[in-house]
Amino acid sequence: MIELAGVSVTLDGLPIIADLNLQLTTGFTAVIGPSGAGKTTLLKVLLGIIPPTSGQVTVAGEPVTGIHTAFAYMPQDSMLLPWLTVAQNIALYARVNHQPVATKRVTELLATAGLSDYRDFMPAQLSGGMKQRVAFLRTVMNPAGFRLLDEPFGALDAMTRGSLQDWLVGLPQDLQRPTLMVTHDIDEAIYLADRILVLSARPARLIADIAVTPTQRDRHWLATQAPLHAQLYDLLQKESQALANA
Amino acid sequence: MIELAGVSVTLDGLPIIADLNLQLTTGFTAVIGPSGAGKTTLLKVLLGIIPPTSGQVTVAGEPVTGIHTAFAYMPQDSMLLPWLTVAQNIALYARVNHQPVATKRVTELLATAGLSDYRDFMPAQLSGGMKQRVAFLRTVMNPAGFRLLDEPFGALDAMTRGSLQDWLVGLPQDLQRPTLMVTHDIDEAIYLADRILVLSARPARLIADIAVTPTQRDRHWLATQAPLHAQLYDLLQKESQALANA
Amino acid sequence: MDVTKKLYPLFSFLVICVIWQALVSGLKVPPYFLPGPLAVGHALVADGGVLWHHALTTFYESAVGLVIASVVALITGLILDAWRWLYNFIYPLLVISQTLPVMVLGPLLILWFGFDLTPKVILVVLMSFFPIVVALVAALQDVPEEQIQFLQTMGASRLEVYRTLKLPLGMVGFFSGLKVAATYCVGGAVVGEWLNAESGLGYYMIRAKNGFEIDKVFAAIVWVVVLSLLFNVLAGWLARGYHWTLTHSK
Amino acid sequence: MDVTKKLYPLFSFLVICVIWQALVSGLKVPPYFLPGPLAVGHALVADGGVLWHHALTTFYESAVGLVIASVVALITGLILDAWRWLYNFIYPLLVISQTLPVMVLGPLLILWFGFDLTPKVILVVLMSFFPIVVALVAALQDVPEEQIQFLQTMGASRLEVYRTLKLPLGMVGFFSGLKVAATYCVGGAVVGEWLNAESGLGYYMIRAKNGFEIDKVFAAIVWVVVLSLLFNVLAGWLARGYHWTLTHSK
Amino acid sequence: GCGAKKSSAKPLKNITVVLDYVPNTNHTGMYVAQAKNYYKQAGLKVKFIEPGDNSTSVGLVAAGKGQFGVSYQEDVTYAHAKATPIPVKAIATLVQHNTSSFVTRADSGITSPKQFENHIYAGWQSPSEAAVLKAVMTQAGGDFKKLKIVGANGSGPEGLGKKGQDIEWYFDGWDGIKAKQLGVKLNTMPLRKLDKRLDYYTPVLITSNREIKQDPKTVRAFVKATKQGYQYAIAHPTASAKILKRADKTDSLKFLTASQQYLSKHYTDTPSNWGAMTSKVWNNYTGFMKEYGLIKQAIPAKDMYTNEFLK
Ligand SMILES: Nc1ncnc2c1ncn2[C@@H]1O[C@H](COP(=O)(O)OP(=O)(O)OP(=O)(O)O)[C@@H](O)[C@H]1O
Ligand SMILES: Nc1ncnc2c1ncn2[C@@H]1O[C@H](COP(=O)(O)OP(=O)(O)OP(=O)(O)O)[C@@H](O)[C@H]1O
Ligand SMILES: O=C([O-])O
Ligand SMILES: [Mg+2]
Ligand SMILES: [Mg+2]
Repeated sequence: MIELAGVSVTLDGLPIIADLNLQLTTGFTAVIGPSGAGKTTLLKVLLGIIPPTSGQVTVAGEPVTGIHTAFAYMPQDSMLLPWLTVAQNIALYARVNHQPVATKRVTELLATAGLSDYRDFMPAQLSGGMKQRVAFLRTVMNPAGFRLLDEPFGALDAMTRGSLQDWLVGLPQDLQRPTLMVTHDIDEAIYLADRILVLSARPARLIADIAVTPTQRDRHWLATQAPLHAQLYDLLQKESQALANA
Repeated sequence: MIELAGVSVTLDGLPIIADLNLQLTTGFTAVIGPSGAGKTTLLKVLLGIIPPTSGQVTVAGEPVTGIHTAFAYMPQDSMLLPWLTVAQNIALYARVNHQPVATKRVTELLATAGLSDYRDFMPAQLSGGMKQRVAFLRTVMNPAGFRLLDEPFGALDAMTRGSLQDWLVGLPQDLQRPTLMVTHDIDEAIYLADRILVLSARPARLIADIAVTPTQRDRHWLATQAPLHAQLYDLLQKESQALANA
Repeated sequence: MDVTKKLYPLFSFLVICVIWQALVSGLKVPPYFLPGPLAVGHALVADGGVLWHHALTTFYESAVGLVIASVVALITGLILDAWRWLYNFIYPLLVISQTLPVMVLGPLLILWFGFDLTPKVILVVLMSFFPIVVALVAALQDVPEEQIQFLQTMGASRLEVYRTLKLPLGMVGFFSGLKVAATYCVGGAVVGEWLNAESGLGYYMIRAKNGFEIDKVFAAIVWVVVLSLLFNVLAGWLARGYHWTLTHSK
Repeated sequence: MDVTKKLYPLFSFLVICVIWQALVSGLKVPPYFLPGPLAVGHALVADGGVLWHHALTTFYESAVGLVIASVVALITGLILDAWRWLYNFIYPLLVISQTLPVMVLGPLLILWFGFDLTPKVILVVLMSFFPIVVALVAALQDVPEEQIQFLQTMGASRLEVYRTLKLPLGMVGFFSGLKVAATYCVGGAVVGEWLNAESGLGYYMIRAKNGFEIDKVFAAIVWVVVLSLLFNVLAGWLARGYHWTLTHSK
Repeated sequence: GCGAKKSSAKPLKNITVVLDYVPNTNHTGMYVAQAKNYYKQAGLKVKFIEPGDNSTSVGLVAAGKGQFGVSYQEDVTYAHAKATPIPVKAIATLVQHNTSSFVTRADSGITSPKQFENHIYAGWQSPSEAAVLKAVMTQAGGDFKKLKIVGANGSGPEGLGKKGQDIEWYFDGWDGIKAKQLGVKLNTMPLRKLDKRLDYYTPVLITSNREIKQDPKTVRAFVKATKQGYQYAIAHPTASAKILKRADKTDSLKFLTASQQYLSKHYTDTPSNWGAMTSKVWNNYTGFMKEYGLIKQAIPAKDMYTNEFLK
């Protein structure tokens, strides 16, 4: 279990996160909030990259005091190493930890993502959507039990984004893990998450914590979620304006 | 009137646009199409930046043979000059053409866009949404009668984007002009346009030309357009897959 | 914070001086072999007036050379950018010109231009021109084609594209090149003076060297460093000044 | 296309030679003042074997110096990047070291290190070290903090961060610095030889100069240019070789 | 197989000699000693260091970079006129009389140091050079301040009188002969005629005090073999020129022979006494320097030279 107890973060005198209390256990959690609210900062606090100014983060009861390895992290920018092939990028965890590469598993994952033909391609030869899939597979190869995804589809156009969302939803059970995902797309949050956390404008506070329980997670169901979409849109719109007026 | 007659474009042996026939007169036209379809290329052909490999573009009966000034163009990247203030960037057209700056008009426009306090700010001091508003006002200051907007909100988060769409819809009548806008956001196209052109995957062909005639253009009405959204989504999804399989 | 940062090198400089003096005193290194910093400091003070006089000459030559190099580099850079085919012809020759050792050129320049200011200024120009023109042309060619085309759709003429867009962006490169050139240019003047001159730090140095007064050679080197850093700082100010006028135009 | 581009400078070189020869012949410039390209060509051929022998010496000194500079710059760069406080202390001193005119250092180096290869190699190192270390440190410090932290969340040790991320990115800077250094380093060796040597292009040049045979001086300059370009090309190959092994590792 | 026995059992001692200039007829004796194995027979293996531009041997010899060097009486005097004297000594003069002269182009009309006023002297930029110029001009009633001193541009006799290089300082047996062969007519002002105290030793062979103290045997052996070389050069100018030609690839044999024929007659008045110096000559020059305020106090001649190794 991941727990934030009274976490505040101030950077250069600017309050970014204010007294955040939160518990994350299983399932897929989406975080939405206005631009610049402090979403990436929240992830960095969890990862131990940014120390909270006050309050505490604990992962499985252990307080976080610096960068640790409890999370499989997918950064906002895919950050593939351009001099490594697709397969080598996916196996980065093994490379960095001097472990033998699980070639068979890489092959399986490539197939799952429809990338079998691209195993020895360089990142520069891939489209944006392919790169994001590779970055996601790299995250899958990280054995940590909890995933942190920072706007995994932020840089993509609507269609590519849609396909990758469908792909994530259809991911085999054994590849799924407890996940915290930051997104700025309301539909994406509704479509993928079991729980949606809405953050206020900076400094980030939790202004809504909404459970999503679809009978069947597909785009037909998503089309029925207009009221939830409208509710979230209004919440965020108010926060964005609060930010603009500040 | 703008007319494309049998326009094809091949770049480095790659067919980008295939036999496009199109007439644009008044109103707000949105162009959607899969990523890399050739949307930006289409705008550049209209602008005279890229000469068509075959076919012809005519603007008000005049054939386009090179870069001309018949369009007020807003590029995909806002391209504000970082060493000029907000007001100076807005008045770029006058600067470039050695004309006196219409200071009063700049002041009015700044007020319309809620940027009155930012007149002497530098672009680096603005948020992404503000920058896009400045870039749009710069386009408004271009006296050309037809606007070309290339993904004007592409780089923004969903909320900022939403606010700017609302702002565009609410723009006073005298600031509105015939417009061609490229976007990858279906909702944006429905919300803003009178006419939606759907382009195929590369090489771009016109696969749908849909008129939109709302009684009242607001987000409530937009929420009722789920069927049109679904129709466009399916069209684009098919095209995106065609691209992926190519 | 920023002041502390500027004190770091001063501190390391002091540390080096202390170690150096300790070694020289401890090992009794004779002054004609390697003078200690105290001896150098003494020479700096004892010959203060003379050094100041020679430093002025060197400063003058370097400044004139740097100004000429800047003007010529600015014009050349704009021409090379405006006519790309010229660039293909001329740029490789510029690179080649950089491989010529200044020490070999020096005597030839003196043979051709005599012993007055001209050959020293030419040496300064030769050392300064290349870094400026390279940085300028790189910055000019880095200007995205899209931005140029965007201005053209507003009806901007070629000249206007330069005035509005390319020059402001190019000048960033120009000034970064100028800062590099400023660091090297004093060396060019000194080489020229070393070979043949009536005054200047190089003139002073070769006489000190031939008179077996290495402490004075070092004192002159200190002045060369001071002048080089001075030019570097001046170039930084110029860059900021340009940026200021740019952001405060009209 | 690419071949044509490589022919451009050759063409402009030819044009220059023709104009130069026409001027020299037309104005009857005496050869001790300025030889024409034909005279230089003749010297190149007539003294071919001798020049080849001297060029080998210069090549050897330059190569040894460049290798030493590369190794030392690589180590220094990594150390300066790994311990930032050291960087604040040492970097300004490196900048200052660049303002010292090589011509003044040369005689001191000979006084300290004698007549064999050492002072020439040191001069090459002094000219090559700085551009390499500057470009390397800049590239290392350009590595986004985010990418480093990302690797650390995978459990990468400091060493592993260097091996996986910083070194591959830093080497891009290293090689771009090496290309610059390669262009300048031959000049360092020549200066050293010019001051004192038994062989080498600088040795040949000073003798030619003292014998008032400027055509031979120019012939040697041609060789200096050729060697400099050769090193530049070799550095380019090395960079590509490194990139190849990088993209083909495991 | 072949079992030829090595002629010498003792290994040769490595010796470095730092020259003052490119190999020239001032050095012929040493190249002869090398070619005729006089050094080898003395147990020495000699290596000549040809200096490049702007190099003086005093510092290098004092720093132990070479055991011996070729220098000038002016430089040795100057080296001793410092707060910390540079510990070198002259151990033989290569030429007995000063055969150097100030020269101008014949058509310049400059025939006396007084006329140096408002003209330009091009030399090698050493302080001792300025000292001598100041002295000869003052003595001739000229104003030294009106002379401009610059570094020579290296254009040789043909460049004399051009590009503002009005006056230069030539060795009669080297540059003087070169000028003659190039057809450049000169006004020559021999130093020894300007002031007899300027008939000083140039060039001289020097070594360091350390060398004298630590290895006098080698110094003696070297000087002895060198003397033998110069005696041969005095007796056989043409053959010696040929030997020198091997070291000097730049100059023609014709020129070297002419130069050698001149200088062989000037190395010494008495070949058996080659290299010997007198305190009078050393004191003359020191006195001269002191008179013109160029050095502060007289330097004992025995600090600057010794004939001990010629015996
Ligand atoms: N090192 C820092 N010092 C000061 N302020 C910072 C620092 N890093 C980030 N910020 C500020 O903190 C705020 C939150 O940044 P953060 O990146 O967490 O936002 P975000 O919600 O992830 O935004 P986005 O939606 O654009 O990704 C922003 O206003 C940013 O300018
Ligand atoms: N100069 C060129 N030479 C060759 N191919 C090009 C060139 N410029 C663009 N292309 C290709 O043409 C295709 C269309 O490009 P274009 O920028 O018009 O697409 P787009 O629809 O605007 O895409 P996006 O949604 O990413 O903005 C792309 O596949 C691109 O790779
Ligand atoms: O070098 C001379 O002393 O002439
Ligand atoms: Mg973020
Ligand atoms: Mg586009």
